[in-house]
Amino acid sequence: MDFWTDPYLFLVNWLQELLVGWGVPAATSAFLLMLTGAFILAMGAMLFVLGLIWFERKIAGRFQDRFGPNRIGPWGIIQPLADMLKIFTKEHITPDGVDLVPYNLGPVLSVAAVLAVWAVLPFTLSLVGADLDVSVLYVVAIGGLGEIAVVLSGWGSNNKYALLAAFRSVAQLLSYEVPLVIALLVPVMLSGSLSLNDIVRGQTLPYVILAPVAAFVFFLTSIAEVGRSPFDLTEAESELVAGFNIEYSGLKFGMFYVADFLHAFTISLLFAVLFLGGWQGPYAVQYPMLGLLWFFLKAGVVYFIGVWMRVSFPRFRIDQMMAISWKLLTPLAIAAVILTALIAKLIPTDGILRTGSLLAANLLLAGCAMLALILNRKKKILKEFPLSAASGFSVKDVTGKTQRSAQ
Amino acid sequence: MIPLSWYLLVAAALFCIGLFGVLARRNAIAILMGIELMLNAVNINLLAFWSYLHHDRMNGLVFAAIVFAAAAAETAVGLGLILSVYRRRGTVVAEELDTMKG
Amino acid sequence: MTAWTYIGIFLAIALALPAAAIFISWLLGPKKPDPIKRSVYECGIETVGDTWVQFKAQYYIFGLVFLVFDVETVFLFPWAAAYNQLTLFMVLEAILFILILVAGLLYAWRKGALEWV
Amino acid sequence: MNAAQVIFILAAAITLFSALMVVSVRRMMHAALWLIVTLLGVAVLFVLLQAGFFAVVQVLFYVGAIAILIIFAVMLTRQVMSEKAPQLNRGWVAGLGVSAGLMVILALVLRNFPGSTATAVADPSAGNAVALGLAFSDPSGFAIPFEVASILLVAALIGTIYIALERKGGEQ
Repeated sequence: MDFWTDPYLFLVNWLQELLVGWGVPAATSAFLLMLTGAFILAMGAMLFVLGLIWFERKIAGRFQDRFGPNRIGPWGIIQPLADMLKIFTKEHITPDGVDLVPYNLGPVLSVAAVLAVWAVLPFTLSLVGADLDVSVLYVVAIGGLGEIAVVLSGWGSNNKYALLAAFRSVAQLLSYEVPLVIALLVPVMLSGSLSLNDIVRGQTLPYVILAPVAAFVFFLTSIAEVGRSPFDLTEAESELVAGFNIEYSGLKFGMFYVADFLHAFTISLLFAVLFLGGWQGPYAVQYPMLGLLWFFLKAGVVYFIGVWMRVSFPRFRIDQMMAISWKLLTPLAIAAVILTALIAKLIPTDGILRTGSLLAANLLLAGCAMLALILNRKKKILKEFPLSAASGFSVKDVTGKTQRSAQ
Repeated sequence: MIPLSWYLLVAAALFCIGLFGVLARRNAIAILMGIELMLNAVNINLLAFWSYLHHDRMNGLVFAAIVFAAAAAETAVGLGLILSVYRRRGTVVAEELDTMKG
Repeated sequence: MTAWTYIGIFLAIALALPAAAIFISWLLGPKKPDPIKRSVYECGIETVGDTWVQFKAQYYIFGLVFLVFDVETVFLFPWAAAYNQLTLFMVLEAILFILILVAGLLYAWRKGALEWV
Repeated sequence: MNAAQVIFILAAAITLFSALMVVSVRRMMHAALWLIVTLLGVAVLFVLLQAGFFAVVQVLFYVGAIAILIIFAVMLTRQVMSEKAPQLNRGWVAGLGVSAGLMVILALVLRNFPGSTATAVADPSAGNAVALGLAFSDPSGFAIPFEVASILLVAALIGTIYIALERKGGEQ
């Protein structure tokens, strides 16, 4: 395993021997390597967000037929850096009556909750942060910590609107975590292990083909979990001022901004790991570094679709949003789990028959869901404009009685 | 390594703190939090015995999972009761709910 | 165990990085406190009364249904992880488990608990 | 005094201190936040017991669901005046006595409990989720508690919705 096939492992071993050579005992040298590895990964993720902000603003500009940032540096590359330096030197205004510990812990915890997911992501065959055997559940648990951060900042800033917005946002996050967790059952079932690493290794054939419905549910719920595009009621301008981060200024507000972008990219990484086969790709096993390229390409495509949705869809009302989660996504996810469980057990041998039947069952399920939606829509329209009153339109007056208009 | 008695002592201390919370607090929700502490102490004990003495059998783990379900049901119904009492009586202090007293 | 030590280190760093950034920004930023600047933001109107707002029971119902489905996953994830070694009968057991919980969801749906009033 | 013992002492100290704060702090919201710190401390103890699945489930379930439900309940029943009133009822001295006495009895029981000096922790791989999944689903094992747990949960769900849902009709 020389340098070219796997530079990461080569580097780690070389450093290991170097440290042991200096007389550092093996345990502490392993600890030191872990420390530096974790630090590099965390710093990399934080700096990666700058590129992400630039990428998103450019693409959103292109969608809306404008250039996006192009003043500072070629194509505006330095723009996010300039924004960062500006916001670094802004004043921190702390309003009166603020509950100091939750107020300051809120932004820090919201960034930490997103950053902690990067610890378990399998980047390549050998480059895995922590090869945890329960990493799927770890990722969902860290999402739960993100909700606590929202509650802390909403409660800490001692502002009526922030409190109300924080709880509306937590109600949304809670009701979208149910379909997310149920949809996660499908990749765990297909790969037979709770570890993201084994899920990626088991995906010679990406699971999006075996379980498209679960992939669709996971994609929608993870976008709602971030609070972006159609589901961004929580910090919508027209709604409750600026959601739970009203009373924050300077870099604390910047931290919520960073957490939002980093979380949007982290869910696309997760989608790539769970349903698109992570670093699987041609020659990914012989040259693991190539796997990193495939992984980030897949995540970039998913992120692009996220930005596409963010730019083009109008915002859901809160009762529509709740109705979608409880009445559409949760039943869909449960049906997908039951279908996959039955079919994957009835046809245990891997092969075309199994994938074909799984795919057919999922498409059938998607068809039924579409049909149910259309029928429900038709029923609602009929209720408002009953056919019987075809001659004159019926007008409901203030007291709710139906007045028949003159023929 | 960590002897088993350390875990049992910590669990016992947590249980007693929870018991004190249940007995001494006036607010019904604080009593519920005390019960949560006691349930967590039970979980620590179960997993400590499983991890040290009976690593092969699954009884300890299954019992701990059922404790999770019981804690969920208990908290849900308890808080539901507290909320409906609050809506009707306007108070959450446990002492004032004495209409059943003889 | 090494995986968990890595997670511990990574969580410590993940908490330390934003805290350090905010601390540096607090050092760099100007500090000109001003009573008007520190008043609570209320779209320009003085805040009325202390910050407590009466909530509807709607929030609690959503939290409750989420709690029940969260425990469902606590039981279903080990079953899903051991899926390859299961027989068809065991799979039907878990599906019965799911159907019982779906009955609870239907009850909540029928009683209108899932509406956002 | 190797690393595991240091981490254990740290986690146990944080857990017990925050548990004490939960039962003694005046404002309900702070009690709920201290409860979250206690639950995270207990999760670290589970990691030390080589029960990684239970540590993650503890964070996912207790911190993600129960703590938020308690915070919702605290928000729903907030009264400005009750924060200033004394938080301990009249009989709190008796409560303190009972729990301190229980602690002494438990300590005595633990002192001459034969197994308490056991230190051999077997191989960590036995306790993973797959083994638990198998135990839950094979009929000779724990399939019955598995189904009973779901019935218990649905009963709790239906009961609480019946109680907590504001009926449109006569309330008082």
